Amino acid sequence: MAVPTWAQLLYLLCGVCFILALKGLSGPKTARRGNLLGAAAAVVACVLPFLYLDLDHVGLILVAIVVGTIGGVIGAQKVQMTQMPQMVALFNGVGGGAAALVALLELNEHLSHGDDPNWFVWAATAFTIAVGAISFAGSIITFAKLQELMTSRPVVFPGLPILFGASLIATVVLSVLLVLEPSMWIGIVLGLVGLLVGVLLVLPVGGADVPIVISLLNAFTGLTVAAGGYVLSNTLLLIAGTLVGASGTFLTLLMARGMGRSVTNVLFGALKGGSTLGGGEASDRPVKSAGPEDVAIMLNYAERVIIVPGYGLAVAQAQHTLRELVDVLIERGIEVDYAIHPVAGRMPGHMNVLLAEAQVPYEQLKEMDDINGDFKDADVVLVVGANDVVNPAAKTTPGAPIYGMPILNADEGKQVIFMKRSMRPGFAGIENELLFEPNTTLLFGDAKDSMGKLLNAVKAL
Amino acid sequence: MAVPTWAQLLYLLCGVCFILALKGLSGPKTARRGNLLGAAAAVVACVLPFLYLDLDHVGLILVAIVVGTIGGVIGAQKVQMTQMPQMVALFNGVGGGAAALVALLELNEHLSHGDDPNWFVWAATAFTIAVGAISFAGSIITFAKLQELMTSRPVVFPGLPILFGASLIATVVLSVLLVLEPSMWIGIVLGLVGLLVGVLLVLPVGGADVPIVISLLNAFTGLTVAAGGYVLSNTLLLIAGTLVGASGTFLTLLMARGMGRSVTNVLFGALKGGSTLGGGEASDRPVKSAGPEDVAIMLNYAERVIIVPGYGLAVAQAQHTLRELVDVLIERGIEVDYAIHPVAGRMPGHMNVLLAEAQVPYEQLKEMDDINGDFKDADVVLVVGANDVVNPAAKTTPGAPIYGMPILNADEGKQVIFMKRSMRPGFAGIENELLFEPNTTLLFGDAKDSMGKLLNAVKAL
Amino acid sequence: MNDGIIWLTFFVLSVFVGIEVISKVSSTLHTPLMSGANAIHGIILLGAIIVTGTTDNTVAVIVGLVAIVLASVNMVGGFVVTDRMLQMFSQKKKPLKKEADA
Amino acid sequence: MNDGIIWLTFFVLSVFVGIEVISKVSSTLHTPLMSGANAIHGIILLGAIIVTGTTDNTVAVIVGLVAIVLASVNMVGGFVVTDRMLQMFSQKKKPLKKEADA
Ligand SMILES: NC(=O)c1ccc[n+]([C@@H]2O[C@H](COP(=O)([O-])OP(=O)(O)OC[C@H]3O[C@@H](n4cnc5c(N)ncnc54)[C@H](OP(=O)(O)O)[C@@H]3O)[C@@H](O)[C@H]2O)c1
Ligand SMILES: NC(=O)c1ccc[n+]([C@@H]2O[C@H](COP(=O)([O-])OP(=O)(O)OC[C@H]3O[C@@H](n4cnc5c(N)ncnc54)[C@H](OP(=O)(O)O)[C@@H]3O)[C@@H](O)[C@H]2O)c1
Repeated sequence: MAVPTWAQLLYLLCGVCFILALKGLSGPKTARRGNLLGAAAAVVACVLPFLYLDLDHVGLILVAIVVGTIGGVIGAQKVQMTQMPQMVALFNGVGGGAAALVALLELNEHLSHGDDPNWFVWAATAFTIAVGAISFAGSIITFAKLQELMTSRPVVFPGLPILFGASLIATVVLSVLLVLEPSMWIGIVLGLVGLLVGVLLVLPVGGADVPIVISLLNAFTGLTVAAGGYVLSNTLLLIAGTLVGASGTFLTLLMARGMGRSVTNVLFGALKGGSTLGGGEASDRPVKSAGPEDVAIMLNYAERVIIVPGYGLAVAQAQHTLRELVDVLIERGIEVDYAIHPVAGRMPGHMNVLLAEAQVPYEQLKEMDDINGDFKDADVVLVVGANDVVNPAAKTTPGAPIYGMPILNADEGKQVIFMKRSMRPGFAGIENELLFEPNTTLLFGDAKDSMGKLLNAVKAL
Repeated sequence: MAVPTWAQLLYLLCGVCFILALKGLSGPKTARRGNLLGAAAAVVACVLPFLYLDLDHVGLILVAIVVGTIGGVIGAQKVQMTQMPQMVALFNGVGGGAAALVALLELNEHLSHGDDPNWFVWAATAFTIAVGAISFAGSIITFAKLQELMTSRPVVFPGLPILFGASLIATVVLSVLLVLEPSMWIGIVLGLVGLLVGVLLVLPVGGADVPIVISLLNAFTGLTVAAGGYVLSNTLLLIAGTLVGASGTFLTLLMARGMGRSVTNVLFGALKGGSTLGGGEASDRPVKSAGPEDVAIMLNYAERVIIVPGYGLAVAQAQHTLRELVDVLIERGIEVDYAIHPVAGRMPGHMNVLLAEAQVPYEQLKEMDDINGDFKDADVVLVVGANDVVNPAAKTTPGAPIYGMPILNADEGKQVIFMKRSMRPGFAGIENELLFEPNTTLLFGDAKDSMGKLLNAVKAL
Repeated sequence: MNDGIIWLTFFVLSVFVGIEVISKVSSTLHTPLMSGANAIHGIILLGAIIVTGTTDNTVAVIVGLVAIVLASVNMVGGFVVTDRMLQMFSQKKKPLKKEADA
Repeated sequence: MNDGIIWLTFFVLSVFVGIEVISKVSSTLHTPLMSGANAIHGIILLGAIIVTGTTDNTVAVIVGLVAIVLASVNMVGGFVVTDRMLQMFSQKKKPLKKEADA
């Protein structure tokens, strides 16, 4: 099926659009335009084969596309901001699955036509099947973890390392076999083993590291698509896939650095027994708690207040009330800033999105590095639904799942106030010593209504 | 001449090295390593054809290489820092020339073998010949300007715009002819017309804009080499040439922005009569001048001193003495900084190189944007062999050749001292109003010895 | 020119483009970038369409259709969800993210 | 795959690489970068060698040799002069240029 020149040119053009899309996505001003450009290019590219190939089953194909599209759109529209990561994981997984299936079909084509391309094509096919399957299974598990269909803690059972190693070896062996004497069965078995590898790869990963894993699997899928492109000798697939594979890998490293983890540590930390985890159940050690009025007074007589928003703010949707509170305090001449931790919430930049939604003026949002020096001067640090990002264990407790993650120095504040519902720990499932410090006060309750109470109390003063 | 796979792989590897070389060159830490990597790759690449082709005239070829190498090395070693730009221009020019010749030879080959490749190959050949010639001639003129073999001022004569336009059209026409019915004669004439275009392109450019032009011609040569690569169907040439072409173009825009000029304005400003130039002869308006002793006293009783180094410091090689002076002042508790203008001197970063050579600690070197706010607090601004970079005309006089170039706000200093030899203007050849301000004092003499005198005078206090 | 080399060259160059193009992204944009890239590899849909449309084996067609559904979920869903995320960054916020970017 | 398209693809990808790879250079490094890039296009020497070594026409050989001389001046001179420039940036200075870079 030789591709006519005009189509090849259009494919190349789409490739360029994908490059520009990625470029756009990496700059705040251009991100949205970039994304739309990418979408446009993708649509154009998918129309092309209908024009230059006389495809069979066009009806069925269109139906399938419509079904998938509807599914995708509904999912994308329904998902809440807090569930973005698992959504991305899911979309990534299905993509990997599709790539694996495509490779299997192409394998079948080659075999049925009895043509034997050079060994490298077989190798690429094996790669696509295996890695596609890994990416699929891994992403599904990631989804389950984040969606809390299963525990977000590392799952490690005695035989796991051996089993994992074995399945890895099996994958390699099967791939080699596929190259030596290609057959449908080997392909299918390879795919199944790939699924196993994917599951075992992600099970031991602590939930806190999940975004890194998503990014990694994203890169995997990219590479699969690239290999698929070689198998189908379609330049666009190769270029697009490689782009995503390369940038995804790079992004993974960036994120890992941002969370103070190394990728190998993220993946195999739990296997190595590196990260032993807390039970995550509520502690019953005594803490100092207070009512909204008392907290209102503390705030009212402070000169410098720093707000540390976290995941809890997002789930409680308390950002708007918080913003009102801050406005009141500022009116009263109090200096207030938000300290934004890069991984506060459930995805990088989660807090920026949230507070942007609440129309918080950007001058008040301070990146971690810019504000960490100011905590010592803060009369009150108000921690709203955050926990891990201010947990000193990241500095003090080697072996803690968040050990090494750069944190906000809330503990340096003269007064620290936690707004949370219970003594339950944060995402990483470990106790936060800061809760028990003498200068820490807890204001229990759902962030939204205790924030409302707090606001009224402050206004009342 | 089919290239064996191993050679193709090595070519690709060299291409990768070139990419890494460029990447390295754009970061201070890695610049030198990058350059060496590029050199290594280039050498390897040039050895390859001897291995997979059985070339004739190997002896002669080697001799030619040796001759060129010796020439290049000697030139590169002998040139002084102040002459770097013209050296780069020269090297760039010969490269362009070489590309044009190669294209002519390939044209000859095709014709003599009577083979006719697709029209696109002819087009690429025409492009290589024409642009190579332009780049060659343009670079030579640039060299002459900077080396002061001819005036560095824009050269504009009545017929020039028409002549330029005509020769441009001729180039296009000849190129089309070459594509329609290729012949050696057309090729040669095309080359000659190209030379004319190159000359006419650069003649009207003001010396101050020369670095931009060098960078632009550099990009041109890159593209020629890329086209040559297509003609010879050699991937490495294509990739390397394109890399240089693209990055060169981008760099040109960066530099133009840095000097506050638009590229079209640089090239055609003079044609459009846009930049009218001062005669550049010494003015005889009265100025306040003083001896080293008086200046020494001013410095000694200042609390904050800012030094503005310029081209004159470089030619006088006064950087070491200057550094001694600064050390003395600092010992005496005076706060001293160097204000570095991006285009002070004769090439971007010229001052950084110069002061680095004099071992000035980097904390004392301030980029323009960082220090421009501080001039108003400076008791003394000491302008050493600089002129255009502190010339208020850049802000105040539309039509001045440097109009729009961001400058150092030396005029905001409480006292301004100029160290220069005469009342002659700077590179741009226009008078500097700042010299005649009441709070400006001139210390006449070659930077080196008046700096020496100044140093002793200060020590004496 | 050797076919494999051509594809290798495409690959190598794309790797550099992929890395360089996002090299200066701020952590604020990590998630949208991730999900945007994710949407881009949904282009496997193109591959799925081609293989499905050019086979006659019934099983293959069925599998192909499944692949198409999955791929279009990836592609369409990915772009839509990314756009939703990016919408959240209001005009107001841009300058911050800009400086965060720099 | 169409030959022209292949070359076009190489070209397009290289353009992006070329631009992106230097996109964050500080003005301090403009000159060394310029002259380094300049040295890289000296690779035309490779082309000059090939054409000269594969022709038998005497005039062509002479012209070819001239091209070789010019090209090697460009290539060798370019790399040497760049290295000389970069040497000047002493250890001491690096941090500054780093921050200037950032
Ligand atoms: N940003 C990312 O890319 C990303 C992705 C995945 C995981 N993570 C991880 O997630 C964590 C983020 O840290 P974080 O401090 O933002 O969140 P966190 O450590 O998960 O803590 C959230 C806190 O909010 C409280 N909370 C939950 N719902 C609440 C509600 N309705 N009202 C008031 N409080 C509520 C919880 O305590 P109660 O239950 O007692 O109320 C908990 O202490 C880090 O461990 C990070 O590594 C980040
Ligand atoms: N950096 C680049 O990329 C680049 C490249 C090309 C052109 N340019 C242009 O060059 C100019 C650079 O500005 P600049 O202020 O550095 O230099 P400038 O404007 O050319 O002024 C140099 C000054 O130094 C004085 N001088 C010359 N030799 C001297 C000596 N031996 N001792 C003492 N003083 C001496 C000259 O006055 P006397 O003759 O009276 O002594 C002149 O006033 C700008 O116009 C820039 O656009 C820059």
